[in-house]
Amino acid sequence: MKKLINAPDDVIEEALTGMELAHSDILKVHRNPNFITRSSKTRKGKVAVISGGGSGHEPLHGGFVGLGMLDAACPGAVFTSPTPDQMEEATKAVDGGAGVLHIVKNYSGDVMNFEMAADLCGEAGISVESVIIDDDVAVKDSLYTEGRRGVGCTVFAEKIAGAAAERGDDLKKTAEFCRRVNEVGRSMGMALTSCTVPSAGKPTFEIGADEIEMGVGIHGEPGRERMKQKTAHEYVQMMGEAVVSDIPYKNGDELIVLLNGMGGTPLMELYLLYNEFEQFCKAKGLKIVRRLVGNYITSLEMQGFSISAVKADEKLLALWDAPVHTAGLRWGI
Amino acid sequence: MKKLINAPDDVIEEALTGMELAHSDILKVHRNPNFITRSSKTRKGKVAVISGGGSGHEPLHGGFVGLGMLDAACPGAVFTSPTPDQMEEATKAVDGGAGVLHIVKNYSGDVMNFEMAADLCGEAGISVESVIIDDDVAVKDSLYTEGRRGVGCTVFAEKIAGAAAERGDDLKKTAEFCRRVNEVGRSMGMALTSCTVPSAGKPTFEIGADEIEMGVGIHGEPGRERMKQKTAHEYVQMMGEAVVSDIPYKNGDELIVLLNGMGGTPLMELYLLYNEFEQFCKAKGLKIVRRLVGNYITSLEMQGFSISAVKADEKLLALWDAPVHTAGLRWGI
Amino acid sequence: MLTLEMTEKWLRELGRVYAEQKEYLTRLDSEIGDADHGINMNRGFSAVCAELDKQSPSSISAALKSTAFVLIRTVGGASGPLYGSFFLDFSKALDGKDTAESADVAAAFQAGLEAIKKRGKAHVGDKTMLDALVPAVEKMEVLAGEGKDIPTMLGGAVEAAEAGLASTIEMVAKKGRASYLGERSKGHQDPGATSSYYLLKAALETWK
Amino acid sequence: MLTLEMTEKWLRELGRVYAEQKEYLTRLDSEIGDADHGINMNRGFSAVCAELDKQSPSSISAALKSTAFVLIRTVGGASGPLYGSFFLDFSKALDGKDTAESADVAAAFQAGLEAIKKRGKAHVGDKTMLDALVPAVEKMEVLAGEGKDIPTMLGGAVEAAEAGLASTIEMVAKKGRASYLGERSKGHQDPGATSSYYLLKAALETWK
Ligand SMILES: Nc1ncnc2c1ncn2[C@@H]1O[C@H](COP(=O)(O)OP(=O)(O)O)[C@@H](O)[C@H]1O
Ligand SMILES: Nc1ncnc2c1ncn2[C@@H]1O[C@H](COP(=O)(O)OP(=O)(O)O)[C@@H](O)[C@H]1O
Ligand SMILES: [Mg+2]
Ligand SMILES: [Mg+2]
Ligand SMILES: [Mg+2]
Ligand SMILES: [Mg+2]
Repeated sequence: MKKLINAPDDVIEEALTGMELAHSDILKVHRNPNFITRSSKTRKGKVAVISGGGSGHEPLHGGFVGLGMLDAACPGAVFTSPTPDQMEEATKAVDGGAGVLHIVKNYSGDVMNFEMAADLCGEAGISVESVIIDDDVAVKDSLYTEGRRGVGCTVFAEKIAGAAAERGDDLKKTAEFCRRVNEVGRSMGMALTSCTVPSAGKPTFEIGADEIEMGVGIHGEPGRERMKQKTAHEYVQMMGEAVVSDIPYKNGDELIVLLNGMGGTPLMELYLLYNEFEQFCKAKGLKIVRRLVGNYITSLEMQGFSISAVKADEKLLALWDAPVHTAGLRWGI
Repeated sequence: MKKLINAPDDVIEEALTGMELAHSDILKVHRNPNFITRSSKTRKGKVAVISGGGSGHEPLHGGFVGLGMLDAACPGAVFTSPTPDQMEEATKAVDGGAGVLHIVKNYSGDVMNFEMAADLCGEAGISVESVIIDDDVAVKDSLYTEGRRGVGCTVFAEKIAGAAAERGDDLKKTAEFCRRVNEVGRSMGMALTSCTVPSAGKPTFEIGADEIEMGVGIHGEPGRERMKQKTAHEYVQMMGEAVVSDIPYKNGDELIVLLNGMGGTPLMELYLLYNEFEQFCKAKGLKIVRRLVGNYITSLEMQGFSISAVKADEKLLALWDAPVHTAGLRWGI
Repeated sequence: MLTLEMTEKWLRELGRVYAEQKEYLTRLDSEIGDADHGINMNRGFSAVCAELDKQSPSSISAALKSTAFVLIRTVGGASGPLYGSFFLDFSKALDGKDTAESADVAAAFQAGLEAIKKRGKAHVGDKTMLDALVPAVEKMEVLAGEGKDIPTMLGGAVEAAEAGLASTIEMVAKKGRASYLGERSKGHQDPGATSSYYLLKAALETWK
Repeated sequence: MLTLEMTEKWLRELGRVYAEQKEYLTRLDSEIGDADHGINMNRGFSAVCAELDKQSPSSISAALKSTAFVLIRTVGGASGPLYGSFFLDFSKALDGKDTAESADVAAAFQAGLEAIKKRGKAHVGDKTMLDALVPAVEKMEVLAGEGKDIPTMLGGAVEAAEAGLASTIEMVAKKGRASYLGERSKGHQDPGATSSYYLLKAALETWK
């Protein structure tokens, strides 16, 4: 394993220190338990928005802490959900008296740890609402399984709920916007190569020199199918079809889109893929009205990409366009 | 070769189309010859700033076209300098009557092609100043060689010259700031893995599972030394020493720093490395007053990082802090 | 008889066992999960033992409650809240008791198991720790009802857990990360069921 | 005698040669450069031939000037401006001429060579195309001075270029990408010197 680290056990602590040093104007890292808050305190009466999950997906979530987006993020070990004390302390630290929204990606560990934290916060008299994001169409949804994984639409959820809270929406409304994003948002990813978890020391999965994993998860979880490599055009047709047909989006729908790199993909290729996805949407009568192209929810050094889309309406667009000032996303300010 | 492309020959055209679609609010892609300009015309009387070079280093240069930074960028084939007609047309397109600055990275191809373009523009009556960036301390500078390569400080040069031009400085002053950045700026990089040029179809260099290339260039050019892998701490000590001792920077100096990913490096690791570099600078009595941590000048999917530093003074800082609105860098707006 | 001393002995035995089985549990998790279960359990129970070193608990339930909180704080993932909840409700069931006999211990196990079910919403057959714990606790209740002593009761429970553990091999996972594998999760023993089997086995060892 | 017809023949022969040697020149460049020299030359001279197909040039100098512009526009890298400059000044030297004898041709080569030197600022011994071109053009001037005809003159030039080309193998590069390799550039033949050798050899073929 070749990595730009010291000891595997120290990766999170050292990366958090570096992140704080790099963005001290925006955020502050708290220790024991670990959580990241904005550098300024929550405005009295503002709903606070928190997310968290395993590390290794940067800029998600810490890179989205800041004005107009998250109030706090709880980083777990690499690809391991954070523990309830992190969310509990973060919630207490950023509660502005108007309640706290927890945005949780749908993994059993994350869901249970956030649930315990919410219980603890409830006992401490803080109102907490939790929204679970499960947008990954690669996983067949079913009452009898864990359900879909939470992936790229988490970025939309954090931006839109964050903007709602920032403008003064109450907890119920903020949570509603967050749920709405999840309802009308879908994603799918693929990988050319595996990631390597530092403490594991070897690639999460083996893959042939001419193979790809279609439908991969953000922790390198298996996808729908292992297949022979194809062209960018073919990948986008397959993934685009899976994403837009699930709800389905209809002719005339307007979309906010994320063409996301998994961490090891050149930006040049992401632009090329974005072109493919625009052409795909055009052919379907779908209109992309806002988009992000880049690394927003990554899987360490994995090469690959994912497509996320959320159906836009006037309200969601206004929240999307609202100013944001975080390490990973910034506009209007 | 596994890549997210269609045919190697179409990569540049398709990526440019995707880039334009992704950032139509900021930039416009012109064809035959290829160049990228801002979506709005140059303000009358404003100096225009142009850069360019081989593709595959995104967001450099196209991602730095926009308010407060470049007026145009000329993308060559992957890792191949653009041709003079590109720079000539770009120069003609963005000249606002106050002359045009060409920022050129020091590679024989780039230098000669920009030189021919400048000659052609001169004949057309446009005043052109050219500044060559050669900040890579990995290459021993000498009168008898091509000299140092232009790498990370190009980002500083484009930002600072762009800001000078934006606020109305004349061509001479704008070029002076650009030269100043190059005089007080130094860089060095390293790689864990090679990049693969699409048309070549195989890795640019072979490297062992426990080896790294110290001092690598942004096209995968050989560095100072092939060595066994070490810790992040050791890499930063070696590269930091090479960067800060070259001018040298002195106790008390203030620095603007870029901790840059080569394209395939997880952001988590870049933060960890940035922490190492802060500690290194602290020990040397150097103060980092501004910093960027992320992928700004890449080498396709190469894993590795580079450190760039420029000695800050009040004037350079004011220009650094000035608003910028590009695909790759945005603040204050 | 369960005493504070035996409680501490059990917890330290768990520290020893999960250190010993760290690689094995992680390897099982690498086949159908994310290759961290042994690391998680070892991190948690090392912290539990460190806590015991730092400060002697004042009662059985205090020892178990502190164990619960340490696990919740240090394990993370799916198993952290599950085992944390288990020990929390296990401790509550023994609240105020200085000693406990088999019926009390069985009831405490039952309470802990209910907490896992409530937290994880899984069922027997989903290929989780429940597949080891549910038959084991059922057996305990039967044996405790027959008035058997704790070691005998635990002996029966370990046997039942072992059979339950073996049954996970052929199951298709419906909960946890392994569920993403669908049919491909077949043929692998569940790591959480394995760590639950060790939990019971360590209890039995405590009485040996 | 150089005529418009012979000029076109030479340019088309260059198109053929660089297509043929594309892989070889690229392989040489992969050893000490960035593995594109054959691709670059082939791209450039395919475009030159396509331009000839599209529109017949009206004079020797028009043909060569158009060649220069096509190369400048299509080759890129280091060799684009160098060969572009070469053909530009070569064409200027023959401006207004419908035919040219050996002295004129030698003078045109000399003008082209000077343009490369001016553009690239390299010297003999730097391991570049100059190491093939400089001795070749010197030889041309001597032979033209002796009144030799064009084929004889080119024959001598090709021999000199071949020797110059061979001498690049042991040189340490001081210009171009190969210079980053320092001592490690030794033992490899320079790709640009090789393409220059073909440039002359193609000229000689034109008269055969
Ligand atoms: N909902 C659930 N209910 C009961 N047990 C579960 C549940 N989800 C997962 N598990 C158990 O947790 C084990 C995995 O634990 P661990 O690897 O520590 O967590 P993670 O899956 O978050 O990495 C599984 O083998 C399974 O036995
Ligand atoms: N300054 C220079 N003067 C003369 N020839 C040069 C110079 N720099 C490079 N060359 C020649 O150019 C050749 C490389 O051309 P090419 O591979 O097409 O360009 P690039 O190096 O930009 O990829 C070298 O082999 C060398 O002969
Ligand atoms: Mg885990
Ligand atoms: Mg080249
Ligand atoms: Mg696990
Ligand atoms: Mg080359």
